[in-house]
Parts: sequence; structure tokens; C-alpha cells
Amino acid sequence: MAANEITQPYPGPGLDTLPKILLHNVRMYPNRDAMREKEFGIWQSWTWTEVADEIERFALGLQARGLKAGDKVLIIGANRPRMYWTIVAAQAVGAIPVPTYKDSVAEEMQYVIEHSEARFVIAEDQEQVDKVLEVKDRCPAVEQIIFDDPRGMKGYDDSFVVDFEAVQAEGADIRAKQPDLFKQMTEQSKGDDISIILYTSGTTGKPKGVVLTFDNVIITSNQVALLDKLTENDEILCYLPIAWVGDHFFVVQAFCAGFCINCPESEETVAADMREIGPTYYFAPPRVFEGLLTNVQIRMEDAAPFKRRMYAYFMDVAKKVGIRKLENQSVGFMDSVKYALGNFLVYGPLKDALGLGRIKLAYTAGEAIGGEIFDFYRSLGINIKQLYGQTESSVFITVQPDGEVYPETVGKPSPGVEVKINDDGEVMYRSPGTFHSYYKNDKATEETKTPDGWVYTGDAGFFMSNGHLRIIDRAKDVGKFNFGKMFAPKHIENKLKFFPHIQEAVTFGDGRDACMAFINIDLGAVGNWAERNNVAYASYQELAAHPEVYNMVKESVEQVNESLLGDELLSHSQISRFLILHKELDADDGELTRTKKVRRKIINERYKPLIEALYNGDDQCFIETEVAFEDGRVAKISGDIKLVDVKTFATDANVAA
Amino acid sequence: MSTQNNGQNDKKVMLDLKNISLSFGGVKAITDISFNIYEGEVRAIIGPNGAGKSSMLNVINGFYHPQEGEIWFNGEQRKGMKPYEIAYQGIARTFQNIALFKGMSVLDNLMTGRFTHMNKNLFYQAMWKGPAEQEEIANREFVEHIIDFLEIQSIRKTPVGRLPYGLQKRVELGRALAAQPKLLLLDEPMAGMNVEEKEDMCRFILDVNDTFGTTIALIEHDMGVVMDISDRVVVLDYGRKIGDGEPNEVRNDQTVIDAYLGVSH
Amino acid sequence: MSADFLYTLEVILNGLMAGVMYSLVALGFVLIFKASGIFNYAQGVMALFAAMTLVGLQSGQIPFAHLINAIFGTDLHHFGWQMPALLAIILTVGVMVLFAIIVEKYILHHLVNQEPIILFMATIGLAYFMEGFGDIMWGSEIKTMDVGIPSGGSFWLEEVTMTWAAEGERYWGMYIDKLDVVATLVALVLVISLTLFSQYTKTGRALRAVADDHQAALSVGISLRTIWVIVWSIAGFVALVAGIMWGSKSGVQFSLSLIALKALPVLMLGGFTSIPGAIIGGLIIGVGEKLFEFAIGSVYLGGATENWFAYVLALVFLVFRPQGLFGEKIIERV
Amino acid sequence: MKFKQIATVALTTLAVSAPVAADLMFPSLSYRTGPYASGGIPFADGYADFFTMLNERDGGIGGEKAVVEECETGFSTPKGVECYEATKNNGALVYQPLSTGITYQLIPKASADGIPVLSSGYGRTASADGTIFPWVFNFPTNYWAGASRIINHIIDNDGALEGKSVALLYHNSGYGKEPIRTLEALAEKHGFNFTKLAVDHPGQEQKSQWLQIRRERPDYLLMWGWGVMNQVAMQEAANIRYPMENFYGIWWSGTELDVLPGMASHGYKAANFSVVGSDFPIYDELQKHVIDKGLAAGDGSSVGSVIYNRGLYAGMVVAEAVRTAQAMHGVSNITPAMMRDGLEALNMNADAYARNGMSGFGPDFQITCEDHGGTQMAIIQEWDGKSQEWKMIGDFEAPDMDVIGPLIQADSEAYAKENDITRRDC
Amino acid sequence: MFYRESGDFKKTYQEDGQTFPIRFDRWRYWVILAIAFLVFPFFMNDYFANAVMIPFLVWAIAALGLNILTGYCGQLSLGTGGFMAVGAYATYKIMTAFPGMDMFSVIILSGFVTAGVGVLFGLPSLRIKGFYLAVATLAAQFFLIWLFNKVPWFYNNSASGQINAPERDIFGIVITGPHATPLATYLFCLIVAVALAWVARNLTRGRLGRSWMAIRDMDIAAEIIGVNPLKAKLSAFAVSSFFVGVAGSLLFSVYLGAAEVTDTFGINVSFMVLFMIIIGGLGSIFGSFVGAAFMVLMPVLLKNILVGGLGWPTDLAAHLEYIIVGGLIIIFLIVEPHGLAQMARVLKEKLRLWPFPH
Repeated sequence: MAANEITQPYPGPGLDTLPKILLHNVRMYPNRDAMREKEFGIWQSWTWTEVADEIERFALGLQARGLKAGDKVLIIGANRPRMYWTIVAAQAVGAIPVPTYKDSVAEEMQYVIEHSEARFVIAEDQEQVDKVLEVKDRCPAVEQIIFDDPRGMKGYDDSFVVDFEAVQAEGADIRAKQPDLFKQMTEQSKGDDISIILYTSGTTGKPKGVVLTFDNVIITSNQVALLDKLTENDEILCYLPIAWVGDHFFVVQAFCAGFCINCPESEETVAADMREIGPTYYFAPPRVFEGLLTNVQIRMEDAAPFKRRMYAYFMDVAKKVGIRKLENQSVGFMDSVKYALGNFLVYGPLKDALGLGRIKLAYTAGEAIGGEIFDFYRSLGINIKQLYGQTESSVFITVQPDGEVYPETVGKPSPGVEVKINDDGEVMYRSPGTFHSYYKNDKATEETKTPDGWVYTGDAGFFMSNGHLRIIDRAKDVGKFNFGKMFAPKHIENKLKFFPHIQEAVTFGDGRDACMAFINIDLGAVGNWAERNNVAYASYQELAAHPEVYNMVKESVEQVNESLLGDELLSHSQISRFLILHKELDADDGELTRTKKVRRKIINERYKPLIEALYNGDDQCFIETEVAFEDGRVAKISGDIKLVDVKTFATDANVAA
Repeated sequence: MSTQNNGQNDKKVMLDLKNISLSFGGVKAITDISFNIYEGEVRAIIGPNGAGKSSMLNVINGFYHPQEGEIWFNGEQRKGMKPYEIAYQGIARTFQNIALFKGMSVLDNLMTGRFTHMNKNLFYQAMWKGPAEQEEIANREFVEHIIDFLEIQSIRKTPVGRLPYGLQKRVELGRALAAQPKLLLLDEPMAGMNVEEKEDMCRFILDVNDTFGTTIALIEHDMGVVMDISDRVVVLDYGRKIGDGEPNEVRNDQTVIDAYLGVSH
Repeated sequence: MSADFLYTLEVILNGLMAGVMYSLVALGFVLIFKASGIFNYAQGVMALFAAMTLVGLQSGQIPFAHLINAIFGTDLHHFGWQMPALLAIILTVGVMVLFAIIVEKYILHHLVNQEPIILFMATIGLAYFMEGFGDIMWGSEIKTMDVGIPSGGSFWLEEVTMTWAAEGERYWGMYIDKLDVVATLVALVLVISLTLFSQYTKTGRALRAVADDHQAALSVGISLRTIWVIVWSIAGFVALVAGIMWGSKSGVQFSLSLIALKALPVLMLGGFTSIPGAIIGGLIIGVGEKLFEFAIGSVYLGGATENWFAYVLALVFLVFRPQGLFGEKIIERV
Repeated sequence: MKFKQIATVALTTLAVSAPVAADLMFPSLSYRTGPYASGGIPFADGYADFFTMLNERDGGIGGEKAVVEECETGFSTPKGVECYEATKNNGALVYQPLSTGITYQLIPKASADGIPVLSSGYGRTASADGTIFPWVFNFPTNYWAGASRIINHIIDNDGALEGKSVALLYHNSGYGKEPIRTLEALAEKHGFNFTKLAVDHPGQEQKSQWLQIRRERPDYLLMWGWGVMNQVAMQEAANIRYPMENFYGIWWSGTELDVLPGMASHGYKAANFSVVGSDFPIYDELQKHVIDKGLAAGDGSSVGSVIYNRGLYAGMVVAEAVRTAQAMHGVSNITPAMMRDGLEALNMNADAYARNGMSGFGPDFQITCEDHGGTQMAIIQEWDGKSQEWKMIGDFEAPDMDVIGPLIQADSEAYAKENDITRRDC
Repeated sequence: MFYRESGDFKKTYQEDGQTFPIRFDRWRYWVILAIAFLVFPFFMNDYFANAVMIPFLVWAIAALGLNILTGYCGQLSLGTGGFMAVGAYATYKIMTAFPGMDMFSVIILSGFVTAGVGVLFGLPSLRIKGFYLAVATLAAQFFLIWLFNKVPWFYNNSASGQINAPERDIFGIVITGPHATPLATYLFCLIVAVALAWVARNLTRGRLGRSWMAIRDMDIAAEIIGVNPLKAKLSAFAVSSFFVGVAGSLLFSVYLGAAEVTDTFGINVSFMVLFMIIIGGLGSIFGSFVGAAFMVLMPVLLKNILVGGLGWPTDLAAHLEYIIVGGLIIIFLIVEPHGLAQMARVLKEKLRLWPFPH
């Protein structure tokens, strides 16, 4: 595919680093809000001028404390303005910010600190500081910890653990003496300098540090901002981990377009904060959209019959009309009226309740999204689009252009990106966002990036006739049935997960004769159902084993089978048997990644008896597993698990076989 | 953690109770008790049920007036003050049975705690715009820090009646803190709490003592908690003082063991 | 004895009698408040309704005649019988029991565990309802109550006392209304029987249990609903007695419901929960207001002080004893 | 938002239900409920029945149908005002507020709106002065005249009052207080002791007052009572054996309901301005055209009673005034202003009474522009315990105008001054 | 359903603390005010003004006053009628003593006089609580009525003891007396009512209001937090009486034009105002208005339906009115003991959550 031309790489001439863009924005939008954070009950706001001032003082303070160009600055914390300021402040000094996941345990953190050789750590609060202190002995490079929230920090060693404001105060002193120092500092770096290192969670093995240059992130971000016509009037809510490339991408886009970044009060209040802010631009992985939809469905089930009927009726209208309206296709007059009424009665309030009332544009990426989920949002009039990307590409590889949104594809290559499918069916790309390298891991860099700049994505996919890319699965997950047909587990799992009562699913089929499935029920949805139907249960395990629950899941699986029938490539992947796991798959037990992706290898090992039982045709199987609690204790859960057959639907191919 | 910061060298007596006796219609609740509270310390009052602990707190915040004895606060002897006057002196408290203002939100409860720090007159309040609003905002800011401190952001506007017990206790602590007291009296702050809630509460108490430097006097039944968080302990039994000292001393005091620890086991 | 002294004595005696009449109404309040914590403002209207029912039954009035006539254009008035007083009283008691059951079932049952002020308001609503209902049922004209209670001054007493006054003074003997004497006797019997009832019968003990502790009462297997019906029935009966007394005195009509207002200061004085309090409070109020009117009101203040004096007396009293004469001491706990 | 919606509903309901403006509309501010219903019902019945009879018999007045629109006041002043506001735009010709309180409130309102108010035997006595109160009439008599008439009756029958004592037992309200000033003036003139005894609404509790009466034994007792107060007073009077022949009531205390069964009230007297009894031709007409046809306003029990008669009388004078107005202006469908003219030219002579089949029913009088009070004559009636009937004693007689005249003058001038009214020229 | 709250976020405490933090509510509030000030005047006639709007506004002010005392400060009072009488007689005395004074000043002065009397009768509240206090306030009710009935000075020695409002104006517009136009009286009452509602909101949202509510909810805790019960209760009595006095003043001077104390300010007035706040909602300014609307409009509506619509005899209708009002009060209390304001709150929450049930 030919690359689209890049006409305007930067938001303005010479604005090739974030600090430079920051100063530019101060000139452009001195009094517009650049950042807000819900704190102390209100949205504390900083204009671009104020943000620049904060960053300047901090940067000068950091430098005064010995931070040098090329040093790594580890950032651990939630989405708080100071964490973001730290990124830019470090970059201004010429240092490299390394954001990391705040919920990672000490050992995980130790690896990143050690590997990145960070000299400075910026930690949000006492909890994070304690974590760093715990591993400090093994990470001799760390010289200083700077904390944001002074709560409980009184008794700490002042020489090693410093208050963010104290650093800023030092910076302010320097600025008083050298008013132009900061500006001069920002002049030092250029577009091809390293801007940030993002550690990927990695479904396998240790995290890898993806090194991205300013050009990587700024050019990519700017292209998408231009494409989507983002302006300084937009609003976003940053609630995803700051170490995730998506979140960083947001920040860069906010800098490029000059719009405002909003930080939630806490993790628990994200939904409420989202409702208050009403972002116009929104980025969420499919599971967030799934979660929202599940939530909507659960809540609607509790509604009075009248409301339920009204909801069902208007959702039907929306399905018929909504997407057409969104894509500016003609709609009948009566349908328009019905849709307008529906908008008043259902869609409007619904979107508003979800905080999506002002959305101009929403993106989802990271995993495939269920078509039904996708259509649900689009029928409500939310312009949600899929994109395809990864950390290594500074997010964007392909994106769905307006008016060409198909649930099963991830769109066309975004501006400046070239995409091809190699002989193994793996998707490859080359773009301005292509990462610099893996930090201290040349081997991995070489394995992933060809000398001429093409990058292996690790995903299997193909171009459809309309020029859209369709991703089937992780390339290494895609397998083959014994009878030679393709098996794409993720695809089927996603279909299963669309049902509100199914939280997680794992399918098996590679090198086997048929497709089998593990199911995790959604405790919220099923618990709600149990409550309404007076089903008593004491634990997840008990609820999961309930025959009624099995029936419910069985119906869902059969529906999935039926839908698979329509897809030529996958019709033979119908699930023939399944079981409901006695425990929830958990990142703490290593079964999921921190971003809640299934770790197949571990599951294959841990639940081998169950898999075998599925294929053996047993009705029941005993299993014992270890679970880890938050405080580190380990316990065992065991039980007999019921295995169930499911109806499959005959395809022509099957019949022929 | 709290002890390490309380320099034991320059002990300044904040509250001094001298030979206090209190009786209700002939029934002696407190008999000739004397003890003092140093500035900045966490002082625990313990004792079996009916030992006169709550009466002691009630004497300190002026709800009861002892028949005999002297009360010295910050170097001044107190005479016949009403509880609300004592609040103005900088003593705040929580109650054993939660005494929140049920009809108000968490925020309003805490703002009520700021009462002694607000003084705009009726006319300004009737007009609102101007001084009254400014005063309100200034105090709201203070209260918001307490909300943040106690991690009760998400229930800010919830009517307190709807909150679970543990949170209500926390809000009540918040209300007392909002008064920026010099001396904070806590009447069984952890009664009826589960282990996790107790841990939280301990953390808050220590943090309060640590962050704001507030002197704390508390009544508590959970001996483990008392020994952990207090600097000094006074032990009461049948309205008399039977022990006074640092947790370790008290723990090993035979009278105390006999009277209290022995009984409770 | 000087005439002034005798007059004063007369005023006091009459005050005591008036006080008994107040107590009769106050009793109904106390009974209900004790057992259910409800401040039953409708007590006065209950007295009116009971009296109306009694007179209506006695004279063979057709209930709702006016309404029926208005809707169907008929011309109904009376059944044409005259019922003996005793039978009418028994039937009226039955009506009051029915009333109690209806009140419990349709109102109180739905208001369990509400705040006192809400229950209070509900009884005001009930009072309004009953006022309209009674008028529609029995008509709003003044009716004469005649159940055979004597009335008028006692000539015997007048003649006896006439000689007491000092020579040459204008004195015409002591005046005491026979009706008041009867009322006093009835009140006495009522209080004694209520006391006996609550002391020596199972139901009575249950009532006391409820008054002390709802939970405890439930735990010994007494249905709160039954108790409430019983209490309201008794209160209805007391209302009937009050209605008969007041009705004999001033005719049965709308104003009878306003006697509730007379009972309130009595309650303040006597405490909401004490039966002896209601009696003694009534006597104090009765004597107090008559004496004040006699000695000060009509002389210096232009009269008609009785309406407010009782309240002011109760108010002043309460300032010094906030829980009333016999009310349980309010202990504030921290 | 909610209350606005309710308001709208209320307004629309009103619009739908408002009666069509009648040809001759007579609002009746009746009180069939509340503590004084027993007095209010007969009057309202009599008033309504009279017009019903005219409609049935004559097809109305001068060919125009008469419509009586009742509005329940419950004897409450605010409700009365509300009734006035609700009915005044429906073409109301004349208001009879039936309550001194309501009359006081309506005087300025009706004067501003130009609708006549007629308060026969109650209301503001000074409104007899037509130059200050152009829209208010209070013929044939008033409380001051009533008080004077009673005192005159006592003097005429029992001799001079010099050194005697007269007590007034009054309803502690505007109504009850009305005669005080007159009686004080009369006490001065005739040299008797005057004592006031106030009884608070509603009047069930009079023990203190009666004990006082018993102690002080006033020679004569006057009563300005209403409703239950009358019955209780009568009972108490009987109880203390107050001599009934020395006990006088005003017309609102002189009804069948106010006396006791048997001989207990024998000899009790009351002033009145319409006579008692049903021995008049009008009753035949009523029987024929109203009661027999089932058109009676009430249940019939009040027909013939004292207050029913007063209702009839009120209807009759209004009808006469309408006829006068129709004759003056030559139109049958008159306006309130014409009604006023009719009232100001009303001449209630023997012919007029006879015309209505009510010969001797009330005093003769002639209303003029200046004089809105008429001759202010009243009659005394006495309760006969044997026949259980009220009997008229004596005739309609005028009050002591030497005393009342200046009082009216003074009060109307005070009103004029307070409200900045200039005396109109007649 | 109507609520769209996305993007309505607060950046200052001022915004967060405003009376209507939700955009839609704010907007609705202004629409109602606009209707009241700009639309209703065009439809104002005698009946609408005198039977509906003016009584509604006057009673709403009285209800506001009582709500401050009972709803916010928890002091149950049955003396409202008496305090209204104080306002009315103060107005009468001021109007006749200072003929040149404008009506606003008259009304405000009357309010202050009532506030003083209120404080006097509020003194026992320090010792007496709950129903005892309610009954104690009846002493104020009866005593004041008796006083105004008895002492001729209060009614300038008029023969009947009635008081009449002379004609007074403000800026040349006649407000009282028979020549006042419905439009003028309506607007005057409206301005007073809106201004007082605003003041009530201001007082209840701040330090003073919180001290009242603290006393109401838990007086011991309030005292320990620094609230002087004497000051809190007496200030509640003063403010409440001010409002009630203004209502009494308006009732007499603007609405009725004349008054007789026993009849106009009797005990039933006290109960009616209490009904208003119970039905409207204790501790709610909005509730005071709805409660007043309910109690004023309900009888008008019933009368119009029963007498006007169905042609029933007036006495039957009046009795039925009692039954219906009484019955409705009971039903209201059963369905929603916290009044219409609470219903509105629940409804609002439901609409905010719409289409979700929770």
C-alpha cells in the first residue's frame, strides 16, 4: 500500500519536541485550560501558561538536583497533572521519562528501574515511594525519589526523598536568576532525539522498553489530529495508565492540538468524572466499551417493564437508523422522527449517563472489538472508530476513515504509514512512528524491525477487497485444526465476551480436532441475575457451577456457533464443548497480563487436566489451583467442574467432510 | 511512627486535670483523678466498662462539670464553660455512638465542623455574595483537604445517614478535624469496626497526629491498638486512676493486669 | 366566712370540675401517645364524631342522608325510631372500635417507624377527614345530647351554703353544676377502670409492655397491630365519654372538636405519658384559668383570658420542668 | 414548575366550570359548614327559596331570571373575600356578606369595584351614611340601633335604668364588640352601670363569665352571641337561674335554636328586624312553587324559622330594589350600578310589603342617597315556653337617634379620614 | 430524561456551591422566574391574582418562615398564626402612624417587629423540646390573638376591632387598598416572595443554616462543635418570625385589605402553614412553595370541580373538601412522608438516571 503524503509533520514549523510545543501553546492559547484535575471537589485547572510555569520550575529544579541529558526519569503514579508535567520537564532537561504502571508490584518495578537505570524516580505518593524504597538496594542507580503527595511523608529521609514542590521551589530560585534558562534548555533537543521509553506489558517474558523519538510521537499524533480535525476546543479524559502508549499519545495530541487534558479524581470515580467532563474525544480499549455496554444491559434489566420495552424499541430503531445517520446516508422521514424521539428518550440520556454526551470522536484499539458492541455505540450516534496500532508504531498503523467504518476491519493505513502482509500472513508496516529501538535489547530490535524499517506486528491479517485491513489474531496464536483449517481463538473469544454474563473466554483448537472453550462468568452480571431470581450463592465458584448459569452460557455459546456459521473462514471453528472455570482468571495469578490479555501458555499448563477432559468427552473433572491474594498469601481452590456439550451447526464444508 | 517525632524532652503540658471528682446524684462516676496530656502526644484512656472513661471525656469537653478539681488548659484554669465555648478553645471530639448530623451531607457535616472558624454576620449571610461567600469558599477549601486526607471524596455529597458505619466514623473524625482542634478527643474510634477498618482508622489517627501535630486523647477497648498507637496510657477502674505511663509500663503493671487485663481475658 | 372567700372557693371548685372535663379529653391523648408515640390531634374530632354518632343513632337519623339526597334526589331523613340511650352507647362503642380498626389498617399500618412529627401530621389529616366525614354522615346542624345526665346548678348546695356567708353580704350560695359532678364521677370511674385494666389484665400488661419497649413487646408474642387497635378503641371510648359530657353541656356540633385545644396545655403540664398527669394537669389548668380569670383576667385584663392562660401557665411550668409533671425525666446522653 | 402546572389546571377548571353570567345574579355568601352552620343554613335556604319562588311564579324579576350563586364561606373572613373575588365578575348585583368581618373587608373592595353591599342588621353601622359609603347599605337596622332599642324597651317597660346595672355578654369578635360603644354612650345618658363580658370563639366555655354574672347579678343582661355560644349561655343562664325576663338577645341570639326546651327559657327576649312566624301569604306561595316542587334549597326543616324568615326578608328587599331599579332605568337586565340606584330609591312601605305577601314582615323605611340605613327600627320578640314559640311584643320602633346619630357621624368621618374619602353630594 | 450533564463541570467552589448546580435546573429556574415576571402579568385579573397567585405567594412566604424554624432548625411551632398577626398589626400601626412610608419599608419593619416578638416567644425553646415546644408555641398563638383582640390601641379603637389597610403606594403605584390593581399587588408580592426565598436560601446554605440543621439533627454534637444553642435557636426564631411577619403583613395589607384577628390569624392558620411545609417538604425552600401551592390551590380546585363542575350543594362540597384534604394529607404522608419536595428530588434523580433505574 502506498504511503499517504505527510504535508505537515509538526504542529508548527520547528516544533519538533514537546517542550517546544509547550512554549508555542503558551503563545497561542495563554489562557485556555491545558489541564484539569478533579481534586478537592472541583476541577482544579491550569492554563497553558500555568502548566508551562509548573513544568519550567520543575525542570529547572530537576536540573539543579543533577539531572542531565540522557538520564532516565522513572514516573510511577496515576493520571495526575504532575506526572504529566514530569514527562515534559524531563524532556526539557534532555532526560528521558520512563512512565511505569503504578499497580505493578515491587518486583516488576524493580525490573524496570534496574533495566532503565533510572537516576530519578517521581512517585505519586507514600505507597509508591515505599515500593521504590523496598527495591532501592538492588537498584543502585536511583539517586532521588521525588514525591507528589506529601501525605505521611514526614518521617522519610529528606536527602533521598524530596517533595515535588521543594524541587519546584528550587527551580523557581534558578529562574529568578536565569529567566531564559528553560527556553535555552528546550532548544537543545531535536525531533530525532529520544523522547520517552515505554515498557510494554508483554504477553510473554519480561517487559521490553520501547524507545520512541520525538518525531515518532509528534508526527504520528499530529497527523491523526489533523485527520480528525482536533482543535483546542476538545476535551479528553486521561484515565488509562500513563505508561501505556495510548495515554501518552493523548498527551502528545493535546500538546499538538492545544486541547485540555482532564485527570480523574481517583480510579473509583472515573465514571463520575467522565460524566462531569463529557469529553469530546475519547480513547478506550474494547474491554472498556464492553464493560460499559454490559453495565448498560445489566442496569436496563432492572428497569421497569415499560422502560425496558421503550429501550428495546428505540434500540431497534437505532440499529436501523443510527448508523446510517452517522454516516450521512439518507433516512426516511418517519425514521428520522423516531430517531429524534429516541434520541430524546433513550440515546441522549444514555450517552449522557455514560459521559459520552459530547463525544465527537472515539477510538478503540488494542484488541478486536465485538461487532455488536461496535454497532451499539455507533447506532447511538457515537462516532467510534477502530484503529490498529502498537507501542512500536507510536500507536497508529491503520485507522478507519469517516464513512468507512466496518466492525470487522481496522481500517486503512493512516497518513504516512505503509502496510503490507508478508508471506506468512503477518502484517508489517513502515511509518514515521516506527520506534527507535528496544532499550538495551538489540536482539529483539533486530528481530522485530528489518533494516529498511519494516516492522513485524506479530498479528495475522489480510487486506479486504475494499482496501481495509482485517486482523484475525495474534500471528502466533493462530493455529490450525488437525483437519487443516485455520483456528483463530481470539476471534471466537471476543464473540463470547460480547455476552454480558461472560467475562472472559479462552478457546482451544490448535492441533486438535475441534474447538473447546473455558468460560469465566461476569460476577456482576450473573450476580445481578441471581439476585433477581433468588438464586443463593456464597462464592464465585458456587455461582459458576449453578446449572442455570450453565444453561445460560450454553445458549450463548450456541449463538456464537450460529454466528460463526456465516463466516466462511471460521465456520468450522464452532465450539463443541465448554466448561465454566471455578475461579476468575487473574493477573495476580499470572493468567492475564496487566492489561487483561489472556496468557495462553500459562493457562495451557495450569489447566491441562481440564483441557484434556474437554477433548476426552468427560462429564466432570477435578481441578485444584493456587490463587494469590493481594497481600501475597497463597491459597488453593479446588472443585469438580462440569463439562458441557454444545450444539454445533452444520456447514456445507462440514457436511462435505 | 508517631513516637519518633514526639520529642520527649520538651514536654509541654497542654491539658492538666487535677483531682477531678464527678458524681451524679450521689453516684460517684469519677473520684479524685489527676493526669495530664502533653502537647503533641497520643494519650489513651483505658479501663473496663463503667470505669468512667466517657465521663472523663465529657468533663474535658465541658459537657459535665466536675464537683471538685481543677482543669487547666494551655496554662489557664477553666471555670464553668459551656461546651460550645470550649470548642472555641480548640477542643473537638468524636462520640462513641456516632453523633453525625443525619440530615446533612458529608460535606455539610464537615463544614459545620468549621463553625468556630467562621464569623460573618447575619446580614452578610443573607446577602451571600461577598464576604459570606468568600468565607464559605475559604473554609470549603480547608474541608476539602480533610476529605482528601480521609479519602472520602466519592461520598462528599452523600447524606451521612446512607453511609455504612465505618465511613460514618470516618466522617465524624473529619468533622472533628475540620475544627482544627488543638486537642482531639476520640471516644472509642474503632468500636464496631472490622480489622481492615481498624487499620485504616489507626493510620488516620497517626497521620493526624503526625501531619497536623494534633494532640489526641482517645478511649479504646482494643488493647492491641492502644498499645500500638499511644504514647502514654492512663488506666481507670471504678472511677479511680490505677495506672499511668507508657504502654510498656502499663502493660507490666500488676494492678492494671489484675484490674483490667486480667478481667478482659 | 367572707363572700369573697366563698366566691374564691366556688371558683376553685368549678375550676376543678372544668379541669376534669379537660382531663377527659387529655386521657385519650395520653393513652395513644403512651402506646404508640403518636400525638393524636384527632382526639377532639373523635369525641365529636362519637357524640354525633350517638345522637344520630339515638334519634334514628339516616347516615349520609344529605349526600344521598344530593346525588339521587331522594328525601331521606330519619328511620323513625328512638333508640334507648344505653343501646345507642353500646352501638357507638362498636362504631369507635370499627374506627380504630380502620385507622390502624389504612393509616397507622403504613406509617410504622415514621418520625413523630409525621404521625402527628397524619392525625391532623385524620382530624380534617373525620370533620368532613362526620358532617356528611350526620349533618352539621346542632344536635341536642340527652342521655339522661342531670344538669343545672344544685339547689341543695346553694341553699346549704347560702348561710355560710357573713351577715349582710350579697351571697347566693355556692354554685356547682350537676353535670360537672357527674363528669367528675365518670372520670373517676374511667381512670380507676383503666388503671385496673392495665394492671390486672393480660391485654393491659401488653399495653404497658408496648409503651416501654416495642421490641420487647414483640418478642413476647404480642402483635403490635392488635395492641394499636385496642389502644385506639379505648381512646375512642374515652372520646365518646368526653363527647357525651361536653355534648350534654353545649350541644353536639362542630365546636366540640375544638376541645382538643383545651387538652393540650393539660398534656404539657401532666406529661404526654402519664394518666395521673392528665388528671392532675387538668385540675391545675382548670383551677388556674378560672382563678386567674376571676381574680385578674376579668378585673384588670378585660376578660376572656382562659384561652391563653392555660397555655402560658403550662409554658411557664415547662420552663422549669421540661418533661411535665409526671413525664419521664429526659436524660441527655452523650 | 409543578405548581405552575397545578395553577394552569385550576385555571382551566375554573374557565370550564364558571357559571354563565346570569341575567340577575345574586351571590349568596353562605356558611353551611363550620361552627356557625346552624345559623347559616336557614338564612341561605330562605334567601335561595325566595328567588326560586320568584323564578317559578313570575319567571324571575321583571322577566329576568334570578340566579342565586352560593359560595361557602364557613363564616371565615378570608374565605368570604375569596368568594367575593370568585363571584364578582359573574355579574353579581349585590352582596350580602352575612358576617360583620366579611362586610368590613368588602366595603372598600366593593366600593372600588362598584358593587353594592347590603348588610341587614350587621356589618359596619356607620355605613348608614350614604355620603361616605355610596355602595354600602345596612337597612333596615343595625347593632347600635338594636342595642338602643333593647335599652329603650327596658326603660319603657321597667322604668328608668338610673343606678341599675346592665351587662353585655358578647362574642369576642368584631360582631360582638359592635354595641359596646353605643351601650357606653347610653350608660352615660341613662346612668346605668355597664359591664362587659367577653366570650371567646366558639363560646363553649362560659363558666367564668356566668359565675361572674351570678356574683354580680346585673339587673339586665344583653347578649351578642352566635352559634354555640347562644345555647351554652342559655343553658348556663338557666343553671344559675338568671331571670329570663331580664335577659335580652340581639337578633342573632333570638332563634329557635337558642332556647331551651320546656319553660327554661320562658321570657327570654330578643330584638329583631323581621318578624317571626309563617302566617303570611308568602308561605303559601313558597309551599306551592318551591317546596311542593322539591326545589327547596335545604331539607325543609328550617322553613318558617326565625332565621329562615330573615333570609326571605333579605331576598325580598333585594327583589324590591331590583324592581325599583328596573323601573328607574327602563331596562330589565340591570347592572350593579343600576342596582345601587334601585337600593337608594328603595321605598319599603306597607304597599311594598303587601305586594310580596309579607305585610308587616319588617319595618317601613325609605332609603335615600344620604341615608343608607333606613329608619333603623327594630322589634322585640319574646320566647313563650308554653307554646314553644317566639312571639312579637310591641312594634317596630326607632332607636335613640340622639345617641346613635352622632356616633354614626363620628365613625363615618373617621373612616372617611382614614381612607381619604370625600363626602359625596347627594 | 431532560438532563444532559456531560460537560457541566465545576472549576471553582463558587460554581460547585451554587443553588442549582445542574445546568438544566438552572435553566428551568430562570424560565419559571421569567414566566412569573414576564408572562403571568399579562394574564393577571382579579380572580387569578386574588384567589390564586397572591394567596399562594403570601402563604409561601409564611411557609418559608415556618420551614426555617421547623424544617431547618427542628423547632416545631404552632404559633404561626399569632406571629402573622403581629406582622399584620405592626403593619397597620406603621401604616396609620407614618402615612408617607412606602410599602417595602412598612413590610420590612413589620417583619423586624415580628422577629422581636418571635425571639421573645422562642426563649422557652432552650428548655422545652419536641411536642412540648409545639404546644408551648400555642401559648404565643392564643396570647397574641387575645392581646390584639383586647387592646384597642392595636386597632386604633375601631368599633369592631377590625383593621383596614389604607391606600399606600410605592413609587406612585398603589399597592394596598381597594384601588390597587391586581397586577401591582401581584408583582409586589412576587418581588417580596422571590427576594425572601433568595434570602432564605442564602441563610440556609451557610454557617447559620448549618448551625440550625446541626441543632435539629443532633443538638449535643452541635454544641460540642461550637454552636451556641441559644444563638442558633433564637436566630431561627427571629428569621422565621421575620418571614412569617412579612407574610402576615402582606396577607393583611395587600391580600385581604382588612383583618379581624381571631378569624384571620386563628389556630387553623398555624395548622395550615404546618400542613404546607409537611406536604411540601421539611427543610426545603422549594417545598415551601409547592406546599403553599397545594394548600391554596387544592380547595380552589375542589370547589370549582364540586360546586362549579358537578353542581353539588356548597355545604356538601365543603365537607367533601375536608374529607379530601384530610385524606390527601394522610395519603401523602404514607406515600412520601418527606413531602412533595422529596418526591421532586426522587423524580429528579430518576430523570437524571434515565433510562436507568439506578
